[in-house]
Amino acid sequence: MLKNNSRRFRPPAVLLRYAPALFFLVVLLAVWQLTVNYFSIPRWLLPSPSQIGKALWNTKDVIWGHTKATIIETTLGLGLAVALGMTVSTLMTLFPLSRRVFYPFLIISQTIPLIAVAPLLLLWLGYGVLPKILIVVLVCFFPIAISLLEGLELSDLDLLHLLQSMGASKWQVFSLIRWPHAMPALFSGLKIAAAYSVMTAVISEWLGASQGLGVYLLRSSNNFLTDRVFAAIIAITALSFFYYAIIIILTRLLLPWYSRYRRTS
Amino acid sequence: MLKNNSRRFRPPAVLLRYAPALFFLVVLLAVWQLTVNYFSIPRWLLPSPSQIGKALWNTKDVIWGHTKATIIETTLGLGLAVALGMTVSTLMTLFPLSRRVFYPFLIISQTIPLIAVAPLLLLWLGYGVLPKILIVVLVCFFPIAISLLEGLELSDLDLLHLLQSMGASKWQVFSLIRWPHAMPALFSGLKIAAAYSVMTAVISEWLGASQGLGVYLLRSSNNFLTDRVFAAIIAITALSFFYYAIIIILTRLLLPWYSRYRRTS
Amino acid sequence: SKQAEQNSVQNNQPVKLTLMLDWTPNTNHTGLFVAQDKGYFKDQGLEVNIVNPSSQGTLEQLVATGKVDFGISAQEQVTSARLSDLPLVSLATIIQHNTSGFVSLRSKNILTAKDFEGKTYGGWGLPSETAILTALMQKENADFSKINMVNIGETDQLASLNSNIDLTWIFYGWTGIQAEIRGQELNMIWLKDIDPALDYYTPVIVSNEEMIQSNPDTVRKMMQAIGAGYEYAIGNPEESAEILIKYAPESDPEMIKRSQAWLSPQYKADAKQWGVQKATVWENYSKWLYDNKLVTKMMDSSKAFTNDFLPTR
Amino acid sequence: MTLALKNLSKTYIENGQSMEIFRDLNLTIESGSFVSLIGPSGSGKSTLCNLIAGIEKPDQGQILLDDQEITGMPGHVGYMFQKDLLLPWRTLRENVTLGCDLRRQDKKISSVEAIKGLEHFGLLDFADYYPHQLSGGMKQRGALLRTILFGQPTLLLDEPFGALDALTRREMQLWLLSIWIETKHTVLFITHDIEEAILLSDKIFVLSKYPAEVVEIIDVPFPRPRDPELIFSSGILPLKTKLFHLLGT
Amino acid sequence: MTLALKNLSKTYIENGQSMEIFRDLNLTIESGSFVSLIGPSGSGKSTLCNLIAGIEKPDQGQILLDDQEITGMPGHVGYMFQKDLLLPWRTLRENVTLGCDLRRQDKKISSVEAIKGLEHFGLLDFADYYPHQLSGGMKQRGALLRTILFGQPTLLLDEPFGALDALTRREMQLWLLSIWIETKHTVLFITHDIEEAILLSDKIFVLSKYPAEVVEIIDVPFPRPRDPELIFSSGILPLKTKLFHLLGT
Ligand SMILES: Nc1ncnc2c1ncn2[C@@H]1O[C@H](COP(=O)(O)OP(=O)(O)OP(=O)(O)O)[C@@H](O)[C@H]1O
Ligand SMILES: Nc1ncnc2c1ncn2[C@@H]1O[C@H](COP(=O)(O)OP(=O)(O)OP(=O)(O)O)[C@@H](O)[C@H]1O
Ligand SMILES: O=[N+]([O-])[O-]
Ligand SMILES: [Mg+2]
Ligand SMILES: [Mg+2]
Repeated sequence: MLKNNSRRFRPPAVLLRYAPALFFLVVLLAVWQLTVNYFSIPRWLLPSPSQIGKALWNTKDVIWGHTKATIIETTLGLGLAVALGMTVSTLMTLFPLSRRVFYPFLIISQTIPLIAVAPLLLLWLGYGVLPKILIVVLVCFFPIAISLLEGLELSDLDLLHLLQSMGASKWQVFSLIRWPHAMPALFSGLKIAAAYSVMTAVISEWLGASQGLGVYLLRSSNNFLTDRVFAAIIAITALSFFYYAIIIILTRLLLPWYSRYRRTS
Repeated sequence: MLKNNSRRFRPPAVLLRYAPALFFLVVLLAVWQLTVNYFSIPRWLLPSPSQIGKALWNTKDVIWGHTKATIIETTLGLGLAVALGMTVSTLMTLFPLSRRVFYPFLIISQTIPLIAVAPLLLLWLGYGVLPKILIVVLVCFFPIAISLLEGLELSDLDLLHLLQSMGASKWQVFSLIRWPHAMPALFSGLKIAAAYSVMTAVISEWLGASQGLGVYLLRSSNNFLTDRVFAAIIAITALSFFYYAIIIILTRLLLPWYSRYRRTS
Repeated sequence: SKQAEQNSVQNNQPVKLTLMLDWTPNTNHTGLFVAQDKGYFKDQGLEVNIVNPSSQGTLEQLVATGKVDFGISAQEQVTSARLSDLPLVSLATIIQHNTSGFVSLRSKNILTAKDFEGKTYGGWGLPSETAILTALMQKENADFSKINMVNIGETDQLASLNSNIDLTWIFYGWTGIQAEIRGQELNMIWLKDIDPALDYYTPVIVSNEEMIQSNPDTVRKMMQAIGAGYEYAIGNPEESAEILIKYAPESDPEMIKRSQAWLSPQYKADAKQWGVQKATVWENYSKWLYDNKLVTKMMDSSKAFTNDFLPTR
Repeated sequence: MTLALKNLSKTYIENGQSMEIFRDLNLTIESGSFVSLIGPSGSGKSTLCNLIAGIEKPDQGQILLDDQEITGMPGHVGYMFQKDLLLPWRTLRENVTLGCDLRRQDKKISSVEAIKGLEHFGLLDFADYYPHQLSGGMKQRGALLRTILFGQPTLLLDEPFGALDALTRREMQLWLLSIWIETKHTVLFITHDIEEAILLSDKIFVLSKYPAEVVEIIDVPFPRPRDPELIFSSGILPLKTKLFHLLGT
Repeated sequence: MTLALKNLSKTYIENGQSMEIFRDLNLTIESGSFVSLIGPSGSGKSTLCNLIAGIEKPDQGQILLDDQEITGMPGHVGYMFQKDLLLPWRTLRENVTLGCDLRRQDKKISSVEAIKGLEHFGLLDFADYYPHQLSGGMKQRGALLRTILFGQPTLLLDEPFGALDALTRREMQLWLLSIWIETKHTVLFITHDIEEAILLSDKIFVLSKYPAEVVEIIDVPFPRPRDPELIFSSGILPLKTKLFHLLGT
């Protein structure tokens, strides 16, 4: 029968597990390299993996400088988005009228093209790191707030009755039941937010910045250095994956009951 | 006790339901209008709601022309993303080796900044409608494919055993159990994809297009016509919401068993 | 503000200023980085923060609102902004003549505006692009509506010519030099050759009306330092190229050196002083726009630029 | 504590139709006695528990605990639901001390009590397990421990063993009996299972279909402590048959 | 059809430990008879069903249906699980015709059969309801109808009523009896509930803890058709007590 093999996270198994994917990656890179070499495709049109690797290595200090700026924007933006999302969802849950007033806006504003609004933010807030963080906050806020709100809505009314029967206050119901019940939903919202956060910071840098991976990307592109454009893309991907992985790890650490619970219930 | 009031969708109830939100909207617009008038804020800095309304009305034919272009890109892109997502998830489910080869890439490529790759795509594929559709396809593909894959993984092994005991083939297990079981996950992925699809089309238009709401937005911005920038943002928001709403309606129509099932189980 | 200026002077504190570039740091900006590197700003009691651009037209608005003090713009943008009531003023032209033009692959044999018909133009979606192409076509009795206008944003313009773009508008000092490096053979129609009115100033250094009225001394010191920077760049192409590379480590050194060698003689060109602007150039372009019915009113050129703050010797 | 219900009335209005669940219901459970309530599905047993637990209010009538009115006031009785309702994000230990957390009691005292309780209930080794790691019977024992540690001498148990398989259920019945004999709580026990009611109770109240009335009050005539084999003795057959037919009405 | 298990052996290896579930198990169920299998939890009753249903393979031994080997071949018996396992996205009608869809049978014929069956099972009015709209008893009846419409004369029923409350369970038992008396399927019925086994079966097999052996085969001595009141008669008490103690071993 189909039981989960509990040994699948032991090291050799992990290697074995990713071997096919790694093999595929190597083949892919080899084909790419050989194609570029064979057809002598110019570097500004399509650089080879080795050229990209060299570009990464040669500009690693510059890239790291830009990466730091992007990390600051992303981390602050994501952090503030979490704080804001938690606050808004909490208030909306505790005060049903505020929910009725703001919920439709929450849903509709999710579809506002924030990147299109971004230049206006720059105009009003001036130039600096603030509007960039704000854009990251806004983009990350919606998935977090909306998932958390859904999670705070208790589907299991019996749990509510249990607490009520014990004479729990509204606030105790919130902190003891609704809040932990909403954690998995919060983290799944965070996963989406994390995946998009770096990209958002990069786009907001295009709209005006002197530092950041978005700036590096644009400057490389404007200097016709396509190999560095690829290096920038790799750095952005790695950074995005880093945030994504952090959320996954945090989920495992902070919600030890969740992964198995989900599987068994 | 907290039972759902089944009458809440009757028209007067709907009005009553959204009355607080509508009221808030009206107050917001009024304050905005009065502030702009009172401080004589220049139109290029912050237009008033009435100026935005006028801009919308005066350029409605132009906007509609651009909207059509964006609709075509978004619809085709989203449609192809659904087709591609379904095919890839199906193949990965039916052929476990392919899953082992490609799944890590699927997860990591989700974090690739497609918007940064877009200019390269344009270079390789030309500046027609094709690369724009492709970008929408790529951005929408990931949430669809990943949610569908998760949905196709049957958590309830008993259902699998039931079908096996009836002598079902692998393909029958797939079409009779896995597939319908995955529909809710597919639609929740679609909801995310729909919310981002229009925005993606707009950004890809910034990178290269002669028609589309992104082009209208950029031209308005370059002409310092901030009222039209707002008009463009409203059009983009309305269009995004339109796709989002279509997915919600489709979910209700196509999965009649789902909404109640979710609530009761 | 004036208050701040006086305070700073009293305290012997440097005045803090922001200058925003119009694009990725390039050889148009060399004088600015020289002034920074050689301490010309400091000598004037200024602390200048050179920041990078905000695309999509917000630079002009940021300068107009005073969110940044100075910016790099162009005569076309200043004209368009002033017609939209943005209080922008041009203080100096960085290059005396328009070094831009329309290029196409030599193999496509596009030699005059007549040949533009049925072709695809790849640009930024700027109003001036439509304006100039329309006028140019009219002059040669060609039909502008037969050009397919495509916005190609920030993609590689030269590479786009190998794709389905036939025609694009480049600055020779940057993109033209890149084409030389690649060995890509181009036909170029220079704007200044099309019509004298199109030999306008691009790029220019701008500030806003409030700034020049309330802090004239600061503006004067700023221009003094910048002027010195460009004078150095005119005299020392190789050294100034190295300075630019130092401040823009993301750039391609070979490209910067070749570009600088080409551009250094162009900054001042035939003028008696770097940065000086002629009223006729501002008037002619504005009139040209009006005559060609590209705008519905004339801009008041006298308010759009001033030579009052140029360096004194 | 003696639990008394006086002239309770409760009507639900659902989709415009009103549905009278109780009309003038009277019922007394003496201090320290174990009373079972059996009745057809939908007769209002859970509603009655909700009223006593104070999470719903009757339309009329009073609920008295030792002559003190507790109508509509939660927190005066321990209430255990049919489902185990352990919070999935709390370990077993944290689950059983839920009541103490609610009352902001001293953590140390409650923790000592919890450990004693867990030991007594045979759960000490599993104190740090999450509910999904426990078997059904363990979860039910945990839920009962939580209800007892809540500290009220009156317990409402609403079909606590409904979700267990027949054998585990039998084990749990005997075990509950052993606990009750020690603690002597006043217990109102809801069940569908006639054998269970006979094995455990001093008295059995039989409820009719709604509007629910107490159609019969039966004193279970078997002496305590009861032999678990009681249910295999022919002595219970008349009572069992009688109750079965009463339920059908 | 006569179902015979010959020298069945099955060992699981879990976390490096091997666990012998059956060793040389032999068992015969005569055509048209109703046989119950009782045994402690974890003794391997469900594993046995899985082996017979062909979704698992024995390490050794054979499974014969009227002398034809069906070891490891699914599709030869109808198999109903403890949970109702109706597919939530199919209406009741679509659920009961699942077997026909799997065999790509003529839709019209299967639909006629389904309607007959639904009517017979008292479910016709609910044909177009989704499972979540049905009560527990209805769902179980639906699942049994699906198992019967699958068309095999041999049925494996693995604790089909385990999830139902005591009263509904009693109803379902009587109803299953009435169905079986008409159709005369060969039935292997798994249960924990001794009364249920006595009420329904011709024979009761008692399984020991693993490695499971048949410790006793009991012929239920009560004539058919059986009176539902049988369980209240003292006649069953010795049998009930005996089975209860056998289970404990
Ligand atoms: N909040 C409510 N609103 C309307 N009707 C309700 C509500 N709660 C319960 N009812 C109805 O009241 C009746 C009694 O319900 P209750 O749950 O008390 O019965 P019960 O005896 O516990 O049944 P069971 O044995 O199935 O648990 C049922 O018909 C039920 O549908
Ligand atoms: N796929 C498997 N891998 C390993 N061990 C298994 C597997 N399936 C079942 N077992 C073990 O085999 C034993 C018998 O399981 P089975 O489910 O057949 O028992 P059962 O008699 O049906 O129990 P219950 O009455 O609780 O349903 C159990 O100890 C179980 O843990
Ligand atoms: O942002 N740029 O460096 O062009
Ligand atoms: Mg109940
Ligand atoms: Mg079993």
